[in-house]
Amino acid sequence: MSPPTTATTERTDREGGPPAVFSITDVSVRFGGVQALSAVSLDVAPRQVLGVIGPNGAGKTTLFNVACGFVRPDTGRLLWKGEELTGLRPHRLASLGIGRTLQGLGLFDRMTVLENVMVGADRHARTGFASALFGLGRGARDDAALAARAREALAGLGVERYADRLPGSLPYPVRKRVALARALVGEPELLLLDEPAGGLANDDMAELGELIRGLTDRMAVMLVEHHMDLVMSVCDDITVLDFGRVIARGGPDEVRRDPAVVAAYLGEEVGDDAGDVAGGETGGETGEETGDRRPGAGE
Amino acid sequence: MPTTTETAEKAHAAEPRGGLRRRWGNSVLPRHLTLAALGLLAVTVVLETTGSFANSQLASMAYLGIAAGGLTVLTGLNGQLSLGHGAFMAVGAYTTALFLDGDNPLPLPGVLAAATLVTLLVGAAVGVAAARLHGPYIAGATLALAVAVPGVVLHFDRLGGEQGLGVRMPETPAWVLDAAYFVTGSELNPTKYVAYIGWAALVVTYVLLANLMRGRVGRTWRAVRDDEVAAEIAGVHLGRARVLAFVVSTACAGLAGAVMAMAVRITAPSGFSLTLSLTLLSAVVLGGLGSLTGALIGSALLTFLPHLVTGVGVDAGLTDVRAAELAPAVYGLTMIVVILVAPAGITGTVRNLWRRRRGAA
Amino acid sequence: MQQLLTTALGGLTLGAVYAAFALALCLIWRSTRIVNFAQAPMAMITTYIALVIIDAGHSYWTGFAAALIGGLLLGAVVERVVVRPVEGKAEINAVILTLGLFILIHAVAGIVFGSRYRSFPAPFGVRGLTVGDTSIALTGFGVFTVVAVVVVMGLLVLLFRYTEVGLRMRAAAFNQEVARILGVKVGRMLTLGWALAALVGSLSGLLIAGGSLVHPAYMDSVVVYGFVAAVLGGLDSPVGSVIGGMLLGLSLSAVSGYLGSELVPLAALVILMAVLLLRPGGLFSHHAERRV
Amino acid sequence: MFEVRDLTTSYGPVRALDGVSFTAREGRVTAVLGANGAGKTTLLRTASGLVRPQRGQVLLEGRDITRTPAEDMARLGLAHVPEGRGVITELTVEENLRLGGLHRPARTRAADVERICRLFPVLGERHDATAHVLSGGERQMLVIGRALMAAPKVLLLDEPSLGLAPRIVAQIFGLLRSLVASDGLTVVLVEQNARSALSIADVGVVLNLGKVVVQDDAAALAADEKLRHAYLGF
Amino acid sequence: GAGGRPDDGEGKTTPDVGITDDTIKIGGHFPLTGVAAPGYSEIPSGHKAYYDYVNANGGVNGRKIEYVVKDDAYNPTNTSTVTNELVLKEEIFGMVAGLGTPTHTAVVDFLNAEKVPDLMVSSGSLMWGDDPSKRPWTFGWQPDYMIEGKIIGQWVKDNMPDAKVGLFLQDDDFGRDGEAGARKYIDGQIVETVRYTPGNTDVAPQLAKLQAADVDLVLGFNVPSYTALSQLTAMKINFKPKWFYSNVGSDPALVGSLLARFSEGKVKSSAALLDGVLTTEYIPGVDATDSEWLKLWQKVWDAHGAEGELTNYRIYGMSQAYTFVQALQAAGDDPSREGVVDALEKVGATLEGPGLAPFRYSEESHLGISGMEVVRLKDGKGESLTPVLVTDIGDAPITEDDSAAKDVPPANGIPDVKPAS
Ligand SMILES: Nc1ncnc2c1ncn2[C@@H]1O[C@H](COP(=O)(O)OP(=O)(O)OP(=O)(O)O)[C@@H](O)[C@H]1O
Ligand SMILES: Nc1ncnc2c1ncn2[C@@H]1O[C@H](COP(=O)(O)OP(=O)(O)OP(=O)(O)O)[C@@H](O)[C@H]1O
Ligand SMILES: [Mg+2]
Ligand SMILES: [Mg+2]
Repeated sequence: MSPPTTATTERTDREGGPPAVFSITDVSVRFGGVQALSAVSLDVAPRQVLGVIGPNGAGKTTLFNVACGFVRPDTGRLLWKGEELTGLRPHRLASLGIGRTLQGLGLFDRMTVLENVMVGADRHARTGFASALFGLGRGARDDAALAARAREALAGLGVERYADRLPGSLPYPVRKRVALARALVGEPELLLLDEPAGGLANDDMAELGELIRGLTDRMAVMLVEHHMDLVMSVCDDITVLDFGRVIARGGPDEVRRDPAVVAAYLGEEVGDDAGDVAGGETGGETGEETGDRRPGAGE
Repeated sequence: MPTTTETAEKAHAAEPRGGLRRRWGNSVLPRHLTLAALGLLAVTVVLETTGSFANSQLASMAYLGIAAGGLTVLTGLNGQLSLGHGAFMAVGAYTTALFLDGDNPLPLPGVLAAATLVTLLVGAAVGVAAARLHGPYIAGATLALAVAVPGVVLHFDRLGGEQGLGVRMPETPAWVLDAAYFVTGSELNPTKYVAYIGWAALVVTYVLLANLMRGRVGRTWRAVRDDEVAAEIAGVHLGRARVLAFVVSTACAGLAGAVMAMAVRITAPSGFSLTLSLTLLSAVVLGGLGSLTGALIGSALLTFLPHLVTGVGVDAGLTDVRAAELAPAVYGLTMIVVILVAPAGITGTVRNLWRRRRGAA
Repeated sequence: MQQLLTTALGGLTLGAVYAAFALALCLIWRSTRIVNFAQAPMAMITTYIALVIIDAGHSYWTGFAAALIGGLLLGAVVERVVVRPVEGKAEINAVILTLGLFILIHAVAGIVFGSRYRSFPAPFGVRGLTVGDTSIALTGFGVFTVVAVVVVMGLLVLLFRYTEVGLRMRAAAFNQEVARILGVKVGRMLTLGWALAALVGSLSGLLIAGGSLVHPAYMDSVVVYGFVAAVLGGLDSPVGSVIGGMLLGLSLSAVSGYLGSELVPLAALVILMAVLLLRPGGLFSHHAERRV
Repeated sequence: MFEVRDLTTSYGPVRALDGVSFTAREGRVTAVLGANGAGKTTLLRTASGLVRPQRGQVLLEGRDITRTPAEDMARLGLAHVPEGRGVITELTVEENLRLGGLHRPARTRAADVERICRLFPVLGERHDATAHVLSGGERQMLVIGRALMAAPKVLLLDEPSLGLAPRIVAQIFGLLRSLVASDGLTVVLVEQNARSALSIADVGVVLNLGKVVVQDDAAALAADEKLRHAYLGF
Repeated sequence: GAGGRPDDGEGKTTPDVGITDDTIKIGGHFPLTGVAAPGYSEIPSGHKAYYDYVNANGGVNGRKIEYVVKDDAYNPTNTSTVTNELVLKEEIFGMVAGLGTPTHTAVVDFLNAEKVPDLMVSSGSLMWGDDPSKRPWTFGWQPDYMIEGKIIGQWVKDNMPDAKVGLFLQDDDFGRDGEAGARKYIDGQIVETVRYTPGNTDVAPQLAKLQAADVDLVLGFNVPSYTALSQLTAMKINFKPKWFYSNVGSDPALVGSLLARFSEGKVKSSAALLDGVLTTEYIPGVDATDSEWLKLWQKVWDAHGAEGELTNYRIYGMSQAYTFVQALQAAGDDPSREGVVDALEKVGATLEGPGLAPFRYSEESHLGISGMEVVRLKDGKGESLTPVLVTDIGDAPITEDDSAAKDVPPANGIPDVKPAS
């Protein structure tokens, strides 16, 4: 639980920069015997893409869950636009202006794509139960407005033509986009993306990268991802977790070269101590062979 | 509860989205009202052309249909399984009996509203508890509720104990009689009167439910049913959505109970046995979960099938006892066969077939 | 004091009976993720089988064994013929299917066996034991009931916790496809689960019937209380089922004796809700909440 | 040796596989590549008996297993790591692993579990935890570890790298190579990430819309720029 | 007229519903399925056997009686449905012997509103006859539970004045009316009251309570299955009071056969299991082997009965059927619905039949048989302890009246009542 000691783990103070939209201070979470997070702090500046990376089980999703109110931290505070969030519950996110995608897809299987996205747009609805019950014109107009918004969001991601289909029948990349559209249609100021590239092919991933960069004129993004190409190309800042602690933070280049990160996560130059899984000789070979897909190599 | 209610799955995908929607503009109300008017017309024609007994059967179908409509919202749209809706019908029925008991009872619409409201309040209390539960745990709790409510009734002497409370229908207002005679050319007997009340209540209920299902509220319910976590992130308050669905559904059950009390003319604990709750649920699934048409078909099945079967049994020369056992046997068998052959229920299956036909053409 | 003791002992045997039924539900839930509402009429049928055999002049134990074997077969047949198509599909379809079975079996029993009351014998005596001068409201058969339930619970715990078959059964229940690619004969496991559950169900039927009256609806109230007991305990846990059953039996007996029997169902509801509001997954659920 | 011949599979009107033939040789890693929806998952699911083909054959060491039910595959030495969430979340980590070794002699089971836990220390630490609490990557490790419990002759892997940290991916690929080298394991590796898959594969098979478009040495495929752009997206 | 309707046809009744020159159709609702079916489902078979017998002998004034039986599973909702069916679709002439208090309550107002004779309700509730102005078309048949309670109460007061009495009651108006009757005489002797809910077969807690109160005599207003259950449970908890069951619950043949299994060889015949138990009788049952009535019933059952033995439930049904035939005869050659009701009010009190006490039928009361005798069971037979005692509800005194007990059936087994007017 002691605060991080290495220089890289100190919080980057953004002198003169805009104040953080969202900050997490000293958050610790324990599940039984597992310390999922210990004293983690980070700030998300407006219109910034903040990457959170780290080995499997490092606590990235847990961190998101804390930020979303799914997990109540044992200690620590959350600040949203300077105000402390106490007793955060997930359903409040949308109205606060925080959007999130899930590590899986989390689409509503028995609703059309359009309806899926309309649920995300609900925060913009102006009429209540009564107008829905009596089918008042107000409610209908409101619904039409939501549908229009949803279509716009779908169009923005180039998947508008699937609006009337059920998600189950769609290609995987389309489904990913629908999930993203659902998060975006709420017009959040902060978007939390948990492994958005999982299962995507390379060209789709490249498009996703551009898309995320494109979002930064409207919102800040927090991104968890294991695809380093993507992370390194879109993030302004990266925080690295390992065993629930922040072990490094900084710009992509800085982090990439950090030996602690390499040892814990990236796995280059580790040769023999990767032996958890592989034998010595294959370990070396792997390091070499996968080397060329590291970010920067050839970009 | 994340019930994977396959039966309901295509309910929405298959709606003829584009076409109708565009023709009616964006509001669903005109369409629902037109359908309702057509429905009422059809009901009038049927009630006027059939005999008293058929009228009384149609009255039963009306109250079963109202309750089934509510249940299909809860189970089909929101994924909560209730094995205890009979208990809520009991609340509505007893409220009706009590309100009609005095010397100057409320006018009928007032009584119906009161029954709905009281049940709604009870439903809200139960719904708050049920919203925390999942899958078989809701089933268990509602099952216990289904048997507890008749027990409670026995406990309070005011509620008439085992033999229940008689329900006194207020005199049919003269203007209603006159109007009925003017329109139909025949006398309005009490049985037919109750049938009209039941079907009017049903049509109103279905219009309101259809509005809800099509709009924002229904969408929220379905989202919760399909994926709680995703719904929550999208800003849906899970508890509130669940309780709301529960409340709407129990309000329907209360209204159904009120109509039932008038049709049956008594409310007694044994009228709200577990069987009532369970057959309601089965009707909803057999008809086609998540669709109001399905609920209506299911309640028709529930009303007419046993009677038909017993008749057939007696005609075939079975003893009374055997013939009486035949009805449940056939009903049970129907449930099994429908689930095995047409797991999407009757409406779901017909719709799938129709779609396939259209796809092939 | 005497009343308290009698009520408690009565509650204990009653609880054991609920527990037996809850065990059957728990077993089927663990092995197929279905709540089998038809458990009661299935047990009722096998009890009638035993009765027919006993009435034909055979011993109680012959009838007992026949009922258990009958249960085993009935469970297997029902699973193979009726339940198989809905396994792994929408939960509510399975619920409706078993409800349909409930109604059907009930009606068939009414047709085949008639609806009059019949008495069912009990071994080990149905008279209260006497120790010295004081009499204890516990019959030999009551003791047998409690012991049988505890033994079955122990066997189930062993089956699920320590045997490979138990593991296979659970894998098949949770995820058919994954179980299949791991080499689990899913169909066989599901059949086995139903067969065993129906066997335990038959046992509960015999225990309830013993020293009492049977007719086609004699198990109906047990459906409710057995299910409530299973849910109280957490449905997934055999130990929970038994403790849930005993708890329910004792409390309902007390309510019936001291407050009035019409309040029994209400008491069941209150107890269930109180427990579920504190522990939404029942008393013995492992609370491994991870939603995202 | 693992071979498919003229395999054709449809989901209703959608033809997902259309006459696919290729051979995965013993002691080799064969990568199956292709865009989303190309039919890769369907290929593996058909091969392991989860889906019935309309036409064609699947051969395991020369033996026709096309109609063999999925539950017999493990015994025949074929293991399948399914796409996405293949863990049984309600069981503990250890139970999941034990299920992988159902066809191995019971006495070596404990040792096998231990071996896998040594390969993936996280699993060792979370031994008794319900798989439900594991993180995405931990689950993926569990599925792979479970497949290895069976000591299979042919291993079908559907996107094993999904959600894994780069270092773990490297480790797993390294492990595969070593198993291929030491035990003569036959690996069919379906990967979205063509570049890294080709880096460890001996042979590459490229699917497009259910048909094999190219089948060649991994190195040759990686070198063919036109092909890479057309089908592999890098 | 209002609404443009013609002004005639006010309150017109159709006198000939359900009746033709050679048939008369009547109906009844009974629990043929479900929890209440055991026992009760046999009653209609008694009716049918007797009507078949009468039909085979030419019917009543040349009319064959057709009895349509509907199952209500003891659920008032169903009763309402099947009564609608009987009245509106089957167009029965009258409802005969509809069974059950809650069930029949559901339809009694409807039957009266539709002016359908509602005869011989199979229930001892006061409702069927204490106020004919309210329900002019409804008639009870069996002695109501209130007078039974009174007769039992007086007997206990006279013969066991020091006994501590415990009540074992079914939790409905059967138990309630019985209790009210008994308390008129032994209010001070009653030390504990317990109730059971039908369907809940665990009565150990209730009996434990009686045991704890040191009760010497248990007075049971319960159905036969609960007689068996209470006996069994008492055995289990070693509770040995004296037992007095109301007539409904003391069917020695049925209860004895149910208990036989558990006697553990201590008694020879199953009928002897209830030896010493006190009860009441108002019609001769299967145990009254030398009664002429039983001989008639046996003859009818052998000739026209369905499968199964003659039981007390079937005898009950046949006895009711006998009364109905009498009522029909009394209504004359061309009975109308109103005619039957009038006839019963006029001559009902004089009808001779199996009942040990006369009917109370009059314009002031539609209650049925007026009394009963107290008996002690011995070898499955009731030994009379009192003459036939008759009384009425309220504070009416209890008197002896053996007049009706001497009735014997006519030789051909079919009554011959003269038209009342
Ligand atoms: N509810 C829980 N109970 C117990 N342990 C938990 C729970 N939730 C998470 N954990 C554990 O906490 C650790 C962190 O999990 P988390 O999901 O945050 O990892 P992650 O960084 O997102 O990993 P991945 O990259 O694999 O998705 C893991 O070891 C996980 O097993
Ligand atoms: N269960 C199914 N029902 C209907 N169509 C399906 C089903 N599964 C797959 N398909 C369709 O079959 C085709 C091949 O799908 P498959 O999953 O095999 O592709 P894939 O190459 O594995 O894709 P991905 O890279 O996204 O995993 C796709 O068009 C898909 O939409
Ligand atoms: Mg994660
Ligand atoms: Mg795939």
